[in-house]
Amino acid sequence: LIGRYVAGDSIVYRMDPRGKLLATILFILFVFLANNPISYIIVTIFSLAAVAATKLKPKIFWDGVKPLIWLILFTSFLQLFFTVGGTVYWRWTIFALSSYGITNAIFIFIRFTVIILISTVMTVTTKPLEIADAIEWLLKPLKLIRIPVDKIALVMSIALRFVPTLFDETFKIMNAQRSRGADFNNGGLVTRAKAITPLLVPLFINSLETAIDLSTAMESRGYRGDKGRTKFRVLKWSNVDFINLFYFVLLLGLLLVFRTH
Amino acid sequence: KVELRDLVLLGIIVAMKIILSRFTVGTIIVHVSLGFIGSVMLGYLFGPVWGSIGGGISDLVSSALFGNQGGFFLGFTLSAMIGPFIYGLVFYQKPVKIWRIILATLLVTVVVNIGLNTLWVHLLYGMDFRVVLIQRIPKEAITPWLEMIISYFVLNAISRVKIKR
Amino acid sequence: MSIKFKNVSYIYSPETPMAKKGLDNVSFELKDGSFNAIIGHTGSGKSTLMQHFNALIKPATGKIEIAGTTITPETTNKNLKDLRRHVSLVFQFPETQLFENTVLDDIAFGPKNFGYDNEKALESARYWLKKVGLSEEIGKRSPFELSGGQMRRVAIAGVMAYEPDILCLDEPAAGLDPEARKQMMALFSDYQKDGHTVILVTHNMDDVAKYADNVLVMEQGKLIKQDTPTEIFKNRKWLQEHHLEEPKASLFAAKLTNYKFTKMPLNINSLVKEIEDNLK
Amino acid sequence: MANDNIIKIKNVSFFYPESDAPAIDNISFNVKRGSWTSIIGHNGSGKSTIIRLINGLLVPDESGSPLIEVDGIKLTDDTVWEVRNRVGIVFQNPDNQFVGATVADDVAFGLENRGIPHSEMVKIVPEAIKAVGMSEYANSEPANLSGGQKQRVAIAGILAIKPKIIVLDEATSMLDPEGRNQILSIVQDMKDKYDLTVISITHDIDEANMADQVLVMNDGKLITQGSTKTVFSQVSLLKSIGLDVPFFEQIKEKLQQDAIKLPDNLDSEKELINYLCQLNSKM
Repeated sequence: LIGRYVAGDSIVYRMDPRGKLLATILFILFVFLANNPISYIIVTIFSLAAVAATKLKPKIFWDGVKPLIWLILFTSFLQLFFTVGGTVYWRWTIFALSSYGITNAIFIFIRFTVIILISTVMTVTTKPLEIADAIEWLLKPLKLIRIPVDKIALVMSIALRFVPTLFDETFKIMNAQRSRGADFNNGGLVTRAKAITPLLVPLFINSLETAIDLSTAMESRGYRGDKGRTKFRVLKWSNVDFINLFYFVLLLGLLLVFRTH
Repeated sequence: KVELRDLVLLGIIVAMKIILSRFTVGTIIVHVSLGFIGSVMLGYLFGPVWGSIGGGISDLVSSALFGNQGGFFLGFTLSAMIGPFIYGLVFYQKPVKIWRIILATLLVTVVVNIGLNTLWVHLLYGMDFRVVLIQRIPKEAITPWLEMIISYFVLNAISRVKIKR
Repeated sequence: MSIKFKNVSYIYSPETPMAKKGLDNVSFELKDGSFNAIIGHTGSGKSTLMQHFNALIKPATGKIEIAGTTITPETTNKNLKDLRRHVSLVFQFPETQLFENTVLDDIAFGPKNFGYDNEKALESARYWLKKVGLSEEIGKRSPFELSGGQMRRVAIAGVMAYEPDILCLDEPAAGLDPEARKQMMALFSDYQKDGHTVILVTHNMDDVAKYADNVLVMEQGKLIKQDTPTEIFKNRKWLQEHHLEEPKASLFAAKLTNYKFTKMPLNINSLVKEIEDNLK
Repeated sequence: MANDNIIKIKNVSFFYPESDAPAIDNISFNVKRGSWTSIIGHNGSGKSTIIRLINGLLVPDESGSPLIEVDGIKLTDDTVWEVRNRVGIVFQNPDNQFVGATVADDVAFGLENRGIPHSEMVKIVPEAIKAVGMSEYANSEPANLSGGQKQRVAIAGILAIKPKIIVLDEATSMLDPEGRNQILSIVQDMKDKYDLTVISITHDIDEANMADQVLVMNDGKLITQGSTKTVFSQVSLLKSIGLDVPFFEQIKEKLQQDAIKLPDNLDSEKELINYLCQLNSKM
């Protein structure tokens, strides 16, 4: 309905969301380390292996890359002319086409693609709810510096809960205003900017009412803050998660060995 | 008591920001994602502190739902926090004035959209800073003006809504 | 200039695993100036059907002729204003669509969009404010200060204020108390008698029996029956097979096992009269 | 037992801060343990306010020394959570009371708030979901449920905390007839099974007719109360404040207007039908 999660069954699906989130964040940081052809090949192999481990159709990943492909190509192309070094094939004022430029453009293309692939692996194999649980867990250390993590978690779960509901509401209000002759697609810029109000005010009022109703319902169901609360949903580490983390330690090791120092 | 209601409202406004960011307004040449309205509302309603927390949560939740362009890179989360922070500093508990709208929008454009976001892309993908700037500047030269107009209508509309009950 | 649906189908989320037929080869014709009811279960396609009337949803296949416009799968979102001026929709719980500073401005929003000048739009707004049973004083207030029932009236006035030829309503009286419900239904009935076409999506069979002269029954995206209320409610077995409710009067009549009814009573007055005839 | 009133309300009034007229105007009534009470009245008559006073979401005016007692506990700041343990409310809007991300999560919400250990929750939650016939939806998200199903989940969430009183605050008004009937039959079953006390706030006359006791509200005042028979036979009073009366009462009224004599003791649709059938066979 909303979101990128695709139902499936493979080792990646069975992993704990915390392990997957941690791995995704680490991977993005590790990619910073890649700086020569061998290290970029390692990174590419690792991310393709992760894609393969999901046992999902390649199309799902292609759908993740597709909307950005022109941006990636265009950016890589521009990059061609901004790197100077190695053999220079062509030069005009500040622009130059050099061998460094070409490798650099290819590196950027790879970075873009692997980062998108890895985050796609995360979002298609993990329910948003599980990702939110994992984020909450990652934020926990912030409690030490007195950041209200439990409140942040509450806000996060309510946001996640209400995205689909508000999405339907948005379309309903849009259609109601269209029926009354509102036009969201025509007219000058100011007219279009103004056309936001008939959509936004009802959404806002609706949000206020929902907040009142929901907080009333929560209180009458005994909610009194996070103190003394237990949790129904629990996450469990298992062997696959250790394998998963080991896999990323291996990646780190290989990158450290093979990158140019 | 009031606190719970405010937290719930914060969650719902964050959800609204995520939905708004899926819509754009404008013509083919100039268009702007409506997500910024969410940041304006967060700042206006909750101030710089809770507004920026809401902004950060909106980035995390929308990453959880859709995966983001930048993957799970905390730089963009920080960007998502600074926007509502600036709007919060300028708008929170103050009357809606045109100069405030111009000031806040320009600040967000320069600091977040041009400054931080260019920096993140530079860091994340290893691209030349100038390349990223060249791509961004044309868009960032036009959209703030459209955002100002929209912010004006939106802030006027929500500031006159009195919460009943 | 009747309303014609020819083999209209609609598919939700096409080309995905969740694809679902919203409408399945629906064809029918509605007469001008008639009062039509669309009944069926939640999820039967009633609301999907309704949104086709003013092209908020376009058919996947088939053709719709309505108010001088032809809607086909190729119809684009441009130039639909004229259609929507003549055919208007009131969604369930329409009070959620209010947004203006004052009640009067909100009612005038539609008329202004459809080309009324300011003066005329406000004049029409004042007229319909009164028609829906609200006082002039309320016109100056913020719609968000009103009670739920009053907000509902304002929202409905906002659609009637440009007098669409065809008025489609999705459960307009849901959640209202009985008195308000009666007034609301009487308003639509009067509107039809003034020469407009009314299309009512509802679960309330008493309203169907009382007001409609034509009933469409939807089930799983298909139109399974179109007839007068008398004919529809005559066949108790068929209704039960399709899990449809009956008007209170005919339900009551059915329990009077040793009574003979010349005609199935659909409202309380004819029920009482039939009982008295039996007792004579 | 003399003290068999599970709820006692005495001299309770309430003003909303910004309004000048009281939302609740000096109300007193009792609710018997294990009974079904309906509160009827048009929109804005104060029905929902009463419920919010009973579980301490609102606090009554000091003047007139009000008393609210639930299951023998006098409602004060200190006892409000104890009272809430005993009262479960199903609210009007199905979407706006669904807190959890899935059905099971939502049902667990009340248990989590009370610090129930995980090992117990995993037993209680499926049971409660099963009781409302939602087992196959245990992991569904609210966006994929109908309004009626969401309200069933709300009931499951209440059953999980084993309350003494279940309140339907216009809980069926946004549902279609099918959803409404399901909710009412579930509540009726649960009431019998767990000896619950039910309070239903409604303007659906058939729902009100399920009650042992009916309270009629108008402009914050309790204008009449009693059995369904005593209340619904006051046809003209109810009509004057814009309320419906059960269909069989309407038929009775019309038959009597047409000079057909009916005995006084026809208190239900069934009795009226039986009488009318007899009447016809005699002739």
